[in-house]
Amino acid sequence: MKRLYLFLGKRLIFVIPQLFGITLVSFLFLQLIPGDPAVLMAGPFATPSVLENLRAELGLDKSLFEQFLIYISNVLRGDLGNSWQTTRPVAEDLLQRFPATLELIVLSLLLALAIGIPLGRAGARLKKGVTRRTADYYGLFAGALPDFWLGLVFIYIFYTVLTIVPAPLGRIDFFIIPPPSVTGSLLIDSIIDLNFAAFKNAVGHLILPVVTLGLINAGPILKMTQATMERMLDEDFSKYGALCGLPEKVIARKAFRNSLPSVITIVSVLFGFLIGGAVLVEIVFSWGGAGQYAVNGVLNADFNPVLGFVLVSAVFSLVIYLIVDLLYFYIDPRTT
Amino acid sequence: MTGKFNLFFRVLKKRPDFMLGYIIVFLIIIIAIFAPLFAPFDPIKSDAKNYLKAPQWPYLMGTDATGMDVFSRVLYAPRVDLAIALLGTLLSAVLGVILGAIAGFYDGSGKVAGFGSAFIMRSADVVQAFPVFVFAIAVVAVLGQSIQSLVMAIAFVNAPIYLRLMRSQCLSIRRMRYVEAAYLAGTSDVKIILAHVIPNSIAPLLAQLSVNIGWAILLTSALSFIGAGVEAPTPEWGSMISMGFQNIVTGHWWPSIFPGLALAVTVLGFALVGSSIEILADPVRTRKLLLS
Amino acid sequence: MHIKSREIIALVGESGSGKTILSRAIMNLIPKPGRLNSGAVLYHDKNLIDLSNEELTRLRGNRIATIVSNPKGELDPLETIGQQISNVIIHHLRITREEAKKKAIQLLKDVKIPDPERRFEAYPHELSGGMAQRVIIAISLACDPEIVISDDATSGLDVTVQAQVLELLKNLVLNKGSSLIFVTRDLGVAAHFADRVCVLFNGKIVEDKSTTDFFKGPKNEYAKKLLSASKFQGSKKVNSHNEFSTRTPVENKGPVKEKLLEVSNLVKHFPISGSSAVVQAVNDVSFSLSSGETLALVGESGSGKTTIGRCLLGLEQMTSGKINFMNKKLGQRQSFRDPELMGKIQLVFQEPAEALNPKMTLYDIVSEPLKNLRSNGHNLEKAVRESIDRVGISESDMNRYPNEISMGFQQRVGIARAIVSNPRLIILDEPTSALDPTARAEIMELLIQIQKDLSTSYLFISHDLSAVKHISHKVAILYLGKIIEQGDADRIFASPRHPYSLGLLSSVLLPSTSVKRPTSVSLDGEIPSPINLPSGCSLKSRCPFREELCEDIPETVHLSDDHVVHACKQCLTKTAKVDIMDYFEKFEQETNSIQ
Amino acid sequence: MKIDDLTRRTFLNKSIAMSSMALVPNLMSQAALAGGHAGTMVIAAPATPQSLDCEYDVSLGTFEAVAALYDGLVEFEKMPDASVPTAQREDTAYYADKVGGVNMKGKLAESWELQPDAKRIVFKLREGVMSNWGNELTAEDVKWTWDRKFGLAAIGGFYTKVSGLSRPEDVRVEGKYTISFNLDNPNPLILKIHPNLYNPIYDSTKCKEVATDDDPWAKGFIENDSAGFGPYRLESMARGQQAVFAAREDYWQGKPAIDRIIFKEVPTSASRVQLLQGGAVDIAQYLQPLEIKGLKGVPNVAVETVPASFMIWIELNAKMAPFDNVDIRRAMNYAFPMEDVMSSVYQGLASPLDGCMPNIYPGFIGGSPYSYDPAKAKELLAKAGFSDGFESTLSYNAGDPVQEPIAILYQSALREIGVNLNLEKVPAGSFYNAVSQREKAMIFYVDSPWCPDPGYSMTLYFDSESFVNYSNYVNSEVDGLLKIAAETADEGVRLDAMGKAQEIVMDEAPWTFVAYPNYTMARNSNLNGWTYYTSNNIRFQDFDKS
Repeated sequence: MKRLYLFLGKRLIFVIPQLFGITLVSFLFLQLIPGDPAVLMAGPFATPSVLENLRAELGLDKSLFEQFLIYISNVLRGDLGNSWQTTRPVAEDLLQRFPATLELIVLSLLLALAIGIPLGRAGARLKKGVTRRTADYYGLFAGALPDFWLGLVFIYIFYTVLTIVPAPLGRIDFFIIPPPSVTGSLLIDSIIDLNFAAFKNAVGHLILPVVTLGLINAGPILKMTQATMERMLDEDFSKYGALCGLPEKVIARKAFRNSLPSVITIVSVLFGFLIGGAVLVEIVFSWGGAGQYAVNGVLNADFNPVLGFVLVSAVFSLVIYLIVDLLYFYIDPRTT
Repeated sequence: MTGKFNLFFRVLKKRPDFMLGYIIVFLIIIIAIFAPLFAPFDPIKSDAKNYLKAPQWPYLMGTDATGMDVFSRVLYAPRVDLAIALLGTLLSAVLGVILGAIAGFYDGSGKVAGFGSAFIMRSADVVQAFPVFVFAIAVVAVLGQSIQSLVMAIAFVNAPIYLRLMRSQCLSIRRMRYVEAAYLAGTSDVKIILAHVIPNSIAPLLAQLSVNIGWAILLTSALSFIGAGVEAPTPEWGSMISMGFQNIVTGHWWPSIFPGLALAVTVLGFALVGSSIEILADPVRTRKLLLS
Repeated sequence: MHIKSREIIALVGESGSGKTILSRAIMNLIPKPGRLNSGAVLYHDKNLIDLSNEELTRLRGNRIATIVSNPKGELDPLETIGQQISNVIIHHLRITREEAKKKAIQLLKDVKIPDPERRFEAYPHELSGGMAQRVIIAISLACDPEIVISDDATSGLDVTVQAQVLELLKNLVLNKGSSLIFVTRDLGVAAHFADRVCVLFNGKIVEDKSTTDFFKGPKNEYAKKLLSASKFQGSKKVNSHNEFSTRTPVENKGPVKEKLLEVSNLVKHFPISGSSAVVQAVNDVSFSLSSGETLALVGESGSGKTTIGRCLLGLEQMTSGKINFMNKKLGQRQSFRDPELMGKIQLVFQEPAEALNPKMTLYDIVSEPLKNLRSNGHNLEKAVRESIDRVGISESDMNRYPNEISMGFQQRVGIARAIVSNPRLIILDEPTSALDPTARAEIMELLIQIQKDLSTSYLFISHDLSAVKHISHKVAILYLGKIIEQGDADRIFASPRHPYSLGLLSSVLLPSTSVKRPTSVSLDGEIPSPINLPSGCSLKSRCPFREELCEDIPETVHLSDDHVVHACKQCLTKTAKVDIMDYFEKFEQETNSIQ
Repeated sequence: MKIDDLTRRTFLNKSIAMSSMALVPNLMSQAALAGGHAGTMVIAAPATPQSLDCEYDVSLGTFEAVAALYDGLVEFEKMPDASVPTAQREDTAYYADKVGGVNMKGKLAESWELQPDAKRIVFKLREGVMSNWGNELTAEDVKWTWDRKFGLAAIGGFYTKVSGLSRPEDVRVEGKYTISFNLDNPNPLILKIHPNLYNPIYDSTKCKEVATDDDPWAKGFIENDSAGFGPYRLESMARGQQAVFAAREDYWQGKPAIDRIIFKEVPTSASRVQLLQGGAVDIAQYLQPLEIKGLKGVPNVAVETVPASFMIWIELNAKMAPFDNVDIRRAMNYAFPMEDVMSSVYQGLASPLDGCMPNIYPGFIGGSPYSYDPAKAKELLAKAGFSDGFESTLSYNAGDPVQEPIAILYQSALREIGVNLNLEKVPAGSFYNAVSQREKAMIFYVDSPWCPDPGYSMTLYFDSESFVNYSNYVNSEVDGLLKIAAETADEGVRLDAMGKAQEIVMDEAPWTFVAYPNYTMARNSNLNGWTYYTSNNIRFQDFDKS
């Protein structure tokens, strides 16, 4: 147990400066984006004095450094500022949008794992045959497809032509009463609420985006599983297992266990990427997620949402990496 | 050298799909260069009388909402996409290799150089901690929407990949005995990097490069798709998909499906070439493939 | 080839001779894409080649077990060793996990792993190489197999540990009534442990004789060559190198004993990150070297010998101490940018492949040290050609790449690069230990010839005692970062005084059946971790002479002008009575008589 | 004044929109749904209001909300639309025989007296009108409303100026229910300005209650809540998602027919179409021409299209070469492929912009001198010394789906006369900013003057002092004519002057004239009562369901 605490402590010490660095860099970086928030906020009718007041209100008249200090001290109090576009506190906006993105990403990655791991395992164990070919080509094809386009193709086929899925318009039809928000995940919340109509509807909305992201992200998971496991099967301990007369199944299981750290790593990398990268699919399905919120912020010189998003997703990534490290820790006794 | 060519062809023979990859890449480049010869229409000439025509003669892939010929635009698009992706990736590789070599070579050395190395790595950490996509858009937003900005965005986003690759190469190569031998012979750091580190890192770099180009094409089109990329009506796959996005629910699928298809095929081509180089760069895997 | 029950045979051959393939063929487990084309492996009249996969799986590890080299890589890093032993037992014997655990602990006890109950829960990375090898042996004996194949099982271990493990293995196998096949390239192993020797060459068995007959004189040409190469390792009086026995440094033109290199009180500690403890790799080491002379640094892995070399070169920053070379200070990484020192010290490495840049031609590799010396083009080419010629590489090969030539030749290129800048000192860091016996003999010969021609000094770092005996004038034996005995080479080999030196020398497996290894002075266990050095005598846990409470503090004793030992008095009196001289001497005599 | 659909937070159309539906629980209460669709009207809008304070906010949806939450003093009489019999529209024609020349009826004001010199107007307020907070309407409320305009001097400043008020004291409380506006100079807009949605009356009792020293004009409150005398009250608002309005039982005209309005943000127009087709919403706002075309013939959906006060044009920046040359500006108009734009981009749902003010307003003089004529354009280029053409950049709003295709068609057409046009896409969020900075050579603009008056309309865009004059157009003669229109009560003189001004402007072409897009109502066919307003938004109280 002591080993675990030591390990966690060491990791956490690195987290704080990292978060600070990310915040500082994004803060400075965003200042470079042309566009005066005060002008945008006040609209074209604002007089200079109104603008000045607004700038003072927003702290824009202070030096960059002071602005940053103010921002940081606000962040420490949980205040991420307001978005001039939604005129709401960014923290509140993110609290609504992050669960939407997370629900999408988590389900997509689960699907990707469900496709990638068995195929990858099979691909690594087999030297020839249809499964092996499928595994080989799946990785290549999945990596080549633009996810936003695949989403459109799915919409065309399943919505426009076959009309078997709900319109690609967000997470739930809005004549359905959404369940009270507990976790932010519609699926979980509707189960808690025992609202099965909402559950069914949310599932219907999730299918296409989840399949889109799942199919594409299964590619890297498959590749990683296959490559690492193949390498592990080539390792001495696998050969030694054969020499000891252990059956192929047992050896494959050992090899897979030894590949797990790489598989976990790629999943965490995908997760980190998707927090912002799912935005394309979110756009296609009008998902209203966090990525969309941030991208919109960048395009419209609305900086607080972007900063807030970067910060929250950095924290998320760090949490994920921490979880990954813990998983390593439990899988691999060598970790210190 | 002939030995290498020989090996190359033997690998292609074993994996005909790699051959397909090279053919795709070759064709795309030819199409990009000679687009004016192949394209039946001016790619940015709108024809209000023939908007949203389904694929039919003479519009092989139909026309879009402003009556531009989708086929001609699909043919012209790699000019922009490939140029941006290639330039961006090359720039990121150059940037990454230089910084990575410094970071790797001086890692853990106590003095200024060691500090510089640590600084480079921490900067890379921060860049990579940004959500890739948001970061790329922010770069475009800072630099203004233009092809140069896209190139820079791709370069910035990818540079850490090369930096890390180069650094790990450097870390392992600088412990190689031949580098120590070079030290004893009084060879300078720069010469060691040039003569020993870089030549031995070329293969993995090349493999990374070819894989990355496909990825950079995807990123370019993704940025254009959300409107932070190439300006309309410049023919570019992502912006074509974006322009046709509105029409898909009303059943006009062709303005966005065809460019997406072209995009996918191109990226697939680069991916295939990339995996062939990945294999060729690794003698163990090459041998395994040839023996299988 | 055949093997009877309770027989021990040695399958001897150099790399590429097919010995491992043959050993795998016995189990019908040929690495892909190889295939067994024809032939039969008969086991109890069953042809293993014809058996189904399931039947084979049942045999493997059960009736026929294999012990492999690289024991740490062979164990699954994510499972405790107890689980791994149990798995094999459960799989073959179909008994409960509880019973399997009991049996596994017994096995661990059998292979002399201390505290087996606790070790049962250990992970492979927590074990030393020797321990891991014992675990592998335990696994192989788990199901009381009829045949045990040891595939180069001890080649990665230190000599002291190698001797222990082989001894243990032999005893265990004989106790269980199994047969044992040693697959090895070391004739010493064959000589000391096998009943019968089979020599493999190019995939064929070219000699198959009882061990005694074989060492008396093989028939086959290749076998002869192999034997003589191995013996050459063990003796210096083979061939015509007799002049070396005079031990006068060659071409010592300057004043006698001109000190070329002087190392005094060298200390190197590696801090352990996140802890105040340090690894005391080198602890107050002093020695000197004159031109034209060879000093050997000898010790087990972890004794600090390589670290000393690296400190000399400035590749590691020493913690304290002084290094003088040609009256200049050394020890900084930048030292060799000094034009006067540039190229004056060179290095030949253990792994020839790693020592050569795979992207450079042989010519470029060899010429690299000269490029910084700003020699003009013509001189440069001449010098390069000369040294390439000297190491026996033909000029037509100059434009080839390192991966196109054999390991032995790669090592020659390394040597050519080392001598091209006309160095005063070459550090030879285990230059032969990765090579096969024949290549090893050739390289040794080459090194001796070069020293004769160029009067270069050598600092020879090795744990290969027979090679050391062959080449060096002076020997320093290191244990846990300290020199415990140093002096004239012949004297130390003839009458070592430190208990450790005795143990070390006695563990060498000389390729002869007629000389008896003095096993009474063998060392127990393995080198302790240099982090927590035992107080007092650092050898007290392993000393063959130890008594219940050995708390004596060692001191430095000058036995003669050229023989210094760092040991406790009590030990010295005991070791004075032991004479292992005949082990090496008899071997030399025997070798000479054959010649 | 201006105010249109496309504002700073406009259609964040396709993609980059901030939609996130149904995340906040219980926005639609169980009751709303239990009541079924009969008592509820769901509107799919491109955006929910950013703020409810029209002093500052000009965002989409703000004025739907303002019109529902507040009432003004007066309103125009309605009449059936000439082309679409199912629709009503305001009667904005000039009536020489009526007070102020307009056909109006009272709203919060029961009656009014306008002095003939147009320097004073007195409103007599309705008695017993209650706000949603239960406070009775008095003259103080009107006074406070206008004092607020003076106090905050944002958009209200424009209104005080345009209606000729110089100081807060010009608005006087004459009795509990009587209020007067007193001007220094005659002002023809003195009555016409009051139906404007920018001039709703606030419940000053409530507002003063919530005002603080920092916020004397209750900005924070009005932004998020309402204190008015209108037919609905705000039930809830989640920006980016939806706003819910509930009908007021105690509304002075009686409870509106539809109990509850759900104003839902659906950023993608294609999505709004889908929702309407599926019956999930009753109204889908702001659809694209192709989508509107596709809706015709869909069962249960009714589509009505009427001429509107919208105008879209391209500002030709007269301060930047070569658009400082009037011939170049004319050439740009001759090179504009008007027919192609009408047929392919607008699908016939617009008419060519053949004037410089809305063609449905009184005083409009039609007849553009321009038509697509590349030869003439080339000739004019040569005359201006640009026979080899030139290069310029056209900026367009990423959020407005028609601008990109128009730009592309224009680009193609211009290439034929040797003009190389680059296109620059400006994010919806900063588009207004780009326009108002007046530093783009060519930029699209969409607007509609909200007062059906030629003087008002023309002043906005062509007065050299006007802050909405985004093309930097300066013509002293036009300035003079506009001054006449602003300060004369004599409608005849005004119309003459404005006719002249229109002729000059058309000739000097400060814009590339594009289109009058129609206003289209796409609704569930069981929804009745739609009225077109020149403010181009819907008023919930007009509707009922059959």
